Amino acid sequence: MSISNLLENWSQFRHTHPVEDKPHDPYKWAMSIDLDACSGCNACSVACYAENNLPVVGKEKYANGQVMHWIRIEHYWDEDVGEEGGREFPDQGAQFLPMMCQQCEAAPCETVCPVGATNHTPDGLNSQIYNRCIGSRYCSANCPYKVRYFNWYDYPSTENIWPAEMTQQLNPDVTVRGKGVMEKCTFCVQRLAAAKVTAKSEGRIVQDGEVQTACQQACPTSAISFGNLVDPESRVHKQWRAQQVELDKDKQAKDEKEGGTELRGYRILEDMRPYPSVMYLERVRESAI
Amino acid sequence: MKDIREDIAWAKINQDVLKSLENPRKLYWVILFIALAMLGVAVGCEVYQYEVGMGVANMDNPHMWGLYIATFIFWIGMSHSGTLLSAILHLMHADWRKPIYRFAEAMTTFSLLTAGLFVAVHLGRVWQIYYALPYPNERGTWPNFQSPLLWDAMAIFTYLSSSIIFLYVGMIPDLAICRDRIHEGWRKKLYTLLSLGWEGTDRQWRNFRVTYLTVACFLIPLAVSVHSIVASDFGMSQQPGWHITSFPPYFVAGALYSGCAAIITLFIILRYVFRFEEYMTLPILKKIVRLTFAIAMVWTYLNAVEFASVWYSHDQASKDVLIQKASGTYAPFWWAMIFCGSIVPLVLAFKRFQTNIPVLFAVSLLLNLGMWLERWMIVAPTFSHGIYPWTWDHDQWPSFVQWGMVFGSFGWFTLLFMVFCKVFPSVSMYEVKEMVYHRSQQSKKQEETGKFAAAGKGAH
Amino acid sequence: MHRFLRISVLLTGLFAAVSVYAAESLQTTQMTEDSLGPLVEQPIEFPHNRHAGDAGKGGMEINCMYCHTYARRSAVAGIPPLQKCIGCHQGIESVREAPRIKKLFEYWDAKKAVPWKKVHDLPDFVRFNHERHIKRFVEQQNRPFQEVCGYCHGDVKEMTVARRSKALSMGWCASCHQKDHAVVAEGGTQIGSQAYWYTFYKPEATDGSTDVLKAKGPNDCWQCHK
Amino acid sequence: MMDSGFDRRDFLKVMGWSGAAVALSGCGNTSIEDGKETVVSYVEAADFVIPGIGVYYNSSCAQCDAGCSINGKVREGRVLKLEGNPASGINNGKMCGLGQAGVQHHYNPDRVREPLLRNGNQGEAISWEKAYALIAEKLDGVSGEEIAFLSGGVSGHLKVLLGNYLSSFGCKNHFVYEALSPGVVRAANKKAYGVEMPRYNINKAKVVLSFGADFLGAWVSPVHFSQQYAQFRNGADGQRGVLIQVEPKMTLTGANADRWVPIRPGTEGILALGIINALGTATGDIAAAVKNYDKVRVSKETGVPPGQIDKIAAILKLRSPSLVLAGGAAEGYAHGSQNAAAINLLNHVLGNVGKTIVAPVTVPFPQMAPAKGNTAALKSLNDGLAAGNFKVLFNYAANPVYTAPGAMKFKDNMAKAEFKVAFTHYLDETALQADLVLPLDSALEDWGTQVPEYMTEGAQINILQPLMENLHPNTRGMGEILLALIKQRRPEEYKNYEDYYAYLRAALVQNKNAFGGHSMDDDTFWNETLTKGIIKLAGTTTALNGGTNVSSLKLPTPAEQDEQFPLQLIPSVNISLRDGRNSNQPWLQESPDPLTTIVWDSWMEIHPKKAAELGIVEGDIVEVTSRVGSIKTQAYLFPGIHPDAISIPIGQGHEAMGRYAKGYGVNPFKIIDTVFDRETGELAMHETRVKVSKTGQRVIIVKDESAAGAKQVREKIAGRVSTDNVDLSKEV
Repeated sequence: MSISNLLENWSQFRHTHPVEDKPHDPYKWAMSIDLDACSGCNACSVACYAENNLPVVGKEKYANGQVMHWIRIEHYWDEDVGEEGGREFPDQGAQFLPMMCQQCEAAPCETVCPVGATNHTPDGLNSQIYNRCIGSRYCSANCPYKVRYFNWYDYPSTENIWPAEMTQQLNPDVTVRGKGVMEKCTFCVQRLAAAKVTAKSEGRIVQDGEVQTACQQACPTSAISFGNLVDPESRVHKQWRAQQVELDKDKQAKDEKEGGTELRGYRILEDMRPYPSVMYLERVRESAI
Repeated sequence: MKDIREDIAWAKINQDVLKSLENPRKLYWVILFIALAMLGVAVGCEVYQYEVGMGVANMDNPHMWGLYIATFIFWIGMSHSGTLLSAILHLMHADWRKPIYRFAEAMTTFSLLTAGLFVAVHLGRVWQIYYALPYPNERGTWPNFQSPLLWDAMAIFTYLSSSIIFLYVGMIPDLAICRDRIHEGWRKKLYTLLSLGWEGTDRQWRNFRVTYLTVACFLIPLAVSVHSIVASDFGMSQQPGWHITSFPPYFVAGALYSGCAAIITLFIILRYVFRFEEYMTLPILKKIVRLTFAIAMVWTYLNAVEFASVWYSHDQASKDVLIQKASGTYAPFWWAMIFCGSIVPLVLAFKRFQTNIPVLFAVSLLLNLGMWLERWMIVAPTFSHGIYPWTWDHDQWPSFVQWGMVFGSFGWFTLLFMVFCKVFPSVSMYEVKEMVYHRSQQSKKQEETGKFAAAGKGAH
Repeated sequence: MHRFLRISVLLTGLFAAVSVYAAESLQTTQMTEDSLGPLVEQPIEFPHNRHAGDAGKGGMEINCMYCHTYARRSAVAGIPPLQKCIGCHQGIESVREAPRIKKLFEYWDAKKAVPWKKVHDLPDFVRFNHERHIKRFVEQQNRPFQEVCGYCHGDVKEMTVARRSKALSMGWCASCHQKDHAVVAEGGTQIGSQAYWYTFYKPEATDGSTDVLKAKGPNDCWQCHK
Repeated sequence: MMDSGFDRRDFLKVMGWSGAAVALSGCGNTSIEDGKETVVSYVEAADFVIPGIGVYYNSSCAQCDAGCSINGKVREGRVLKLEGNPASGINNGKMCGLGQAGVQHHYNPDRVREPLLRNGNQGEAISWEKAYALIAEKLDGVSGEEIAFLSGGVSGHLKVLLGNYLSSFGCKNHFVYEALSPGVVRAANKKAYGVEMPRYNINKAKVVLSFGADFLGAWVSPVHFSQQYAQFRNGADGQRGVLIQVEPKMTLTGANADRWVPIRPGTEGILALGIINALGTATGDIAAAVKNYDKVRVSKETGVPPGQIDKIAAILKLRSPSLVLAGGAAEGYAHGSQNAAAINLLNHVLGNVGKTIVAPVTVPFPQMAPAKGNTAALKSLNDGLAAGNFKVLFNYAANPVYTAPGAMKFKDNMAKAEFKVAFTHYLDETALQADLVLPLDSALEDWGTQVPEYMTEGAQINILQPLMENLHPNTRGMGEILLALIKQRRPEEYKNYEDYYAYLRAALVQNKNAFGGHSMDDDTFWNETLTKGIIKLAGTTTALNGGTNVSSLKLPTPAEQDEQFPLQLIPSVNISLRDGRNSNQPWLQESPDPLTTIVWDSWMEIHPKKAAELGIVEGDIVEVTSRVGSIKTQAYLFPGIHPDAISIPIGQGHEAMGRYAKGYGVNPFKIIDTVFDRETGELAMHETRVKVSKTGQRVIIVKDESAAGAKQVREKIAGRVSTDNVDLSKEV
């Protein structure tokens, strides 16, 4: 807390995204989600409720759009299904998409928070500090994905959300949020922290597969991969490289190529330049049938 | 017609204005009580919201902001006209402002106070509001200076304090008059305290003029910047319908617009209630009306600029929001805004309506409604129809808590204003005197030059 | 007019200077200042001074880690299980009849855990990790336990029941995290390669002459708040 | 990891005074506090118990019958989260949402906590001794034939004990009832392959043609199949597997298919024969049987375009091996067995038997093999009750008052039994009708063994063990209760077993050689077993030996349009709520249905075209009337359904079962016709015909889907690419 410290730390907090000259080292947590494997079963979402003390808001509040799922499964129909002159049936199925905080490298939410309750960590995560939050909700207003969830009510004290018995299930490593604060997917930061502590005490960095997010761990089709993008041995690193998706680009070189690409990795709303840390792999559909 | 009669006696001015400080009529109490009741509604809503959580306001994901922010902009906008009248016109030596600037400046201060409350009401954890203040603390943390919201807080706070200073400084000679004319009670003490030993010496007048001018100069950039910063709350985000470079001038124009409309409303009310016909004359009203008309046209133009720049851009999301505004669930409100903001002011173009008090009263109320709707139509449709289609939600309406708070804010404003009018002179006595003096001097001069000219003619 | 301007400029300048001074100076005061917490009444008035105190003052110089054994293995320091107290005390006949020991055995006979009160109770959204601090300062820097523990817990060996004596505020924590600490000191254990430090700041050999690697503590919010 | 089971129980204790207070005060305690809270401390602690660090125990999931193994995280004596046990061949460390919600079954605030004895309309808490005595008293003088025991699927030692208990008074009336069971498919498989449930190698197939088998959602062993599905998509040799789903209402599997083929309800068998015909590779009997099923006829009867039939036949011919599955949508008719037989025939014709359909392994202890639930059992029980044959009715893990078709009048018939005992976790609809309600331990507090019906390469016995101390002191495990009851009858035989734990340990340790514990002493074997949570066995393989007898294959031509009840009702199975036994777990209620994203309610799916005909828009409250009754629910326009069908999900509409289940949605079982499969006697779930009428009310549906109507509208959100434009071989 000093002026000089402020000026010094300013750049450290603000410019750890790779667009600037400060690459992440040794960790940059990232994810890749294979939509072809995702079956839309919701296991990830329930696992997230279990891991991160998410409140079940009930029908009335759900109706008001006040649900708190950090990871939601979206499903899309083709544009012409059910339209005038379009296909009568969705005969190529639905398209499922797990959507959670994309941990953007240049996160629109971070710059606008008046109190700096959401920051970029050196691991490339978009942190949300509950106790610092004053609830201006500017971050959510500015989030293109709308994956930030606000505590509209004081869920711990709301009837039937956590009856006495159910409080025993709450994960002690995750703060239970009171009313008036913003929250969102943390990439299970409590698990990352625990893994880093273990690794640090052994004098190494966290190895691939050593830490899993709750959604990844549950996913029955293993559609979600998570790991350290800096580590060349990690599955996520290999996947991103194979798909030629680069973290610090708002347009990938492969997309510029004539005749398109045979690679299916993409990031959502990439051209808005948030530099999201989640890569999706397009769903594949058989052309022979 | 003249802005003011040149032959009003100074003593009559004092008498007329001080009359407004006398014991109020019954109607005053009735209005005061209604205002209090309205405020009570808002307080009730806030207590409820504070206890239960922001959810009772019916906000949700994606409707993160609601009427609070819309009404906040409305009140901030309202404040601008006071500065326009008192500071900008002061510097431009438009002396017709003199009888009416005092209440306009009071309006500025009170609407800022109201707007500030909306910031607090909007916060999810208002009890932690001090986290947003940059002061040395035991946590060793600073607020985020990159956030437009923080600039906002700073700009409003600065503007509010400057406005209060400006209002107060401009009132000192009048307070001295009050002190001298009122002989007992708490008011005497109050005026004695506040008039700072004003004697009306030459030195005091000289210092007074310098101070007044300095604060006025200081206030103008503030007024412009405050609403530009409020505009940057929106313009600096990436949301469709907000991410528009013309937002700052658009907001400032809108602010002046709504402020002028509010001045017309209050002008008419004060003129009637305090019988200020001698000072708040129809020619002055006419000038304000014309000014309002001009600003209305500027606002309409900037609106058109905004639509055009969205329409001809490649930003499909912004276009969709615009289409949604015009044809979706918000369409009635949006078209009402266009009607109130751009069509209704056309009435003001006709000379015969420029001094027609009932028409003007109705028009000014409609303009204010239009400007409030404008703010709502900036905030809400963007949330309901954002970048990410999965979260579109066109059917989430503000709950009674939000409406109650908006409703109550008018009560709060009225309350402050009514109290102000009974405690402080709402027409600037010394400046009216100046005006009368200058005008009489001028007409004397004109008569003389007229005589001279006539004489000269005769000489030929 | 000039005088007026002069005064306002002067006032503004003065305000700015005071603010800067206040902001800058706070850091040093937080570092040294002791902030004594209230006396906490415990079910048994445990004499830390008898157990951990210097031999010269009648203490037994028991290592902190002997009882608070979880601290080096877990984020939580915990309280030793009752078993541990009894383990020693059933062999110590001399104080067997002392009222505190009698009370201790009452709990043991009832197989009831002693309801010790938390003394250093951080807010629930703060997650302090004992293990990391002990690894860092005891194992790597080879400092004595009592010094390392005492940094936050005060001079416990002089107390009976523990009493908070440091501010434990966020600024107080941060002020230490902002300091350069040697990565390894003489006699300390080198753990792993240097990659280990890169998490937050790469250690820098501060001045060429000493060649000692130094690093700051982490300063990212999620380190402690999650 | 642990010394012995008894010591371990101590460590399961919840430590500290209130674990709850520790976790919940989240944002309450906002500044330094001295001396307000109490520290979590122990009297005695094992070395591995460290405050702040989780301990993991392996056990088994009891949320459905798939038999996944779980790994429970326990902190300070409280179970926090369940993960999959990577050692299990069934779920390989993965978990579905339903399984995750197992902790909410355990911590559910609506669990029964005391034995309750009916006193008028009230339940009166009584002691266990009294309850046991009461059962003994009521059984006294009642003959074995007059006693009926209704249960859901049971397996393992519990089944052994239950069998012994029933035989102790000569009762043969054990009705094993599961509301949703592949009973018809089992029978058809038995005929076609010689086993009820062969092992399906989805991962080895290049084409999967599924007739309404929702294997990614709720069919047989979804977590296992999901993993196979992921491998199938990657392709064993680089060629991505193709999934074709034929069904009238899109299931989760259908939504993931390369081609979803809407078919006229009930004509699945015809299409299967049509495909055999189009393949043209069949010979002999089969060729003769399908010769009339030419494209034109099949297309006319099923509504599947001829081109589509050709395409399916072509790809099946081209890519081998394939796999054809018959599932819930095909079997739910009076001719369900015929449908399933026709579909299984396709596997024979394609030569898949032995390649993608292989012989299953079973546990070499037939007495522990699962008693498979079906719906035929419900019918015979109901008939018996209606006839007044049963004086005493026991009910365990089934809720027939809720799941029996309304026309069966099960509730009324149940009242004819004089003494009804319910072993239950919650006061569900059936328990409310009981005279004596005995509260059970949750699956996370109880001991037990499980033998899954569907197993992978190796056989396994799953171990259930407590992850924490009993949440409520007065609940007991089902095994514990059965042991106590059997001690009433045969005290001599069971006197050595102090409790069910001792029984289980003895039973397993006795056979340790069979479980691969030759070289270990008893304690080591037992500790190993508990540590692993699974006993893996070589198992015995039952060879496939079915036939392709087509003589009995008779598929009815689809019925003419029914004027009065023009629509077919499809009671759909929701991935998380299944048959409604887990509806009181709030995570599942709030977990949106993947296809409609509706939560906390029921709905009626109707095709937009049909809806436009009927003038129905989304949110209209409609009345769905069948011959036996009517229910009201909200309409949802869903393109993935045949226009001649509507669909209402099962699992909602509870009239009891606690705060999270009661009063949400409607129960389609209420209006299901009591039509049965002609061969197996299984309830034909899809045979109900209904009409839909508007009530004039309209609501806004509570769902996650937005006003954009599940369209991406502008930019690419969820991408999709055709196999022509992608090269999967380069992927990591």
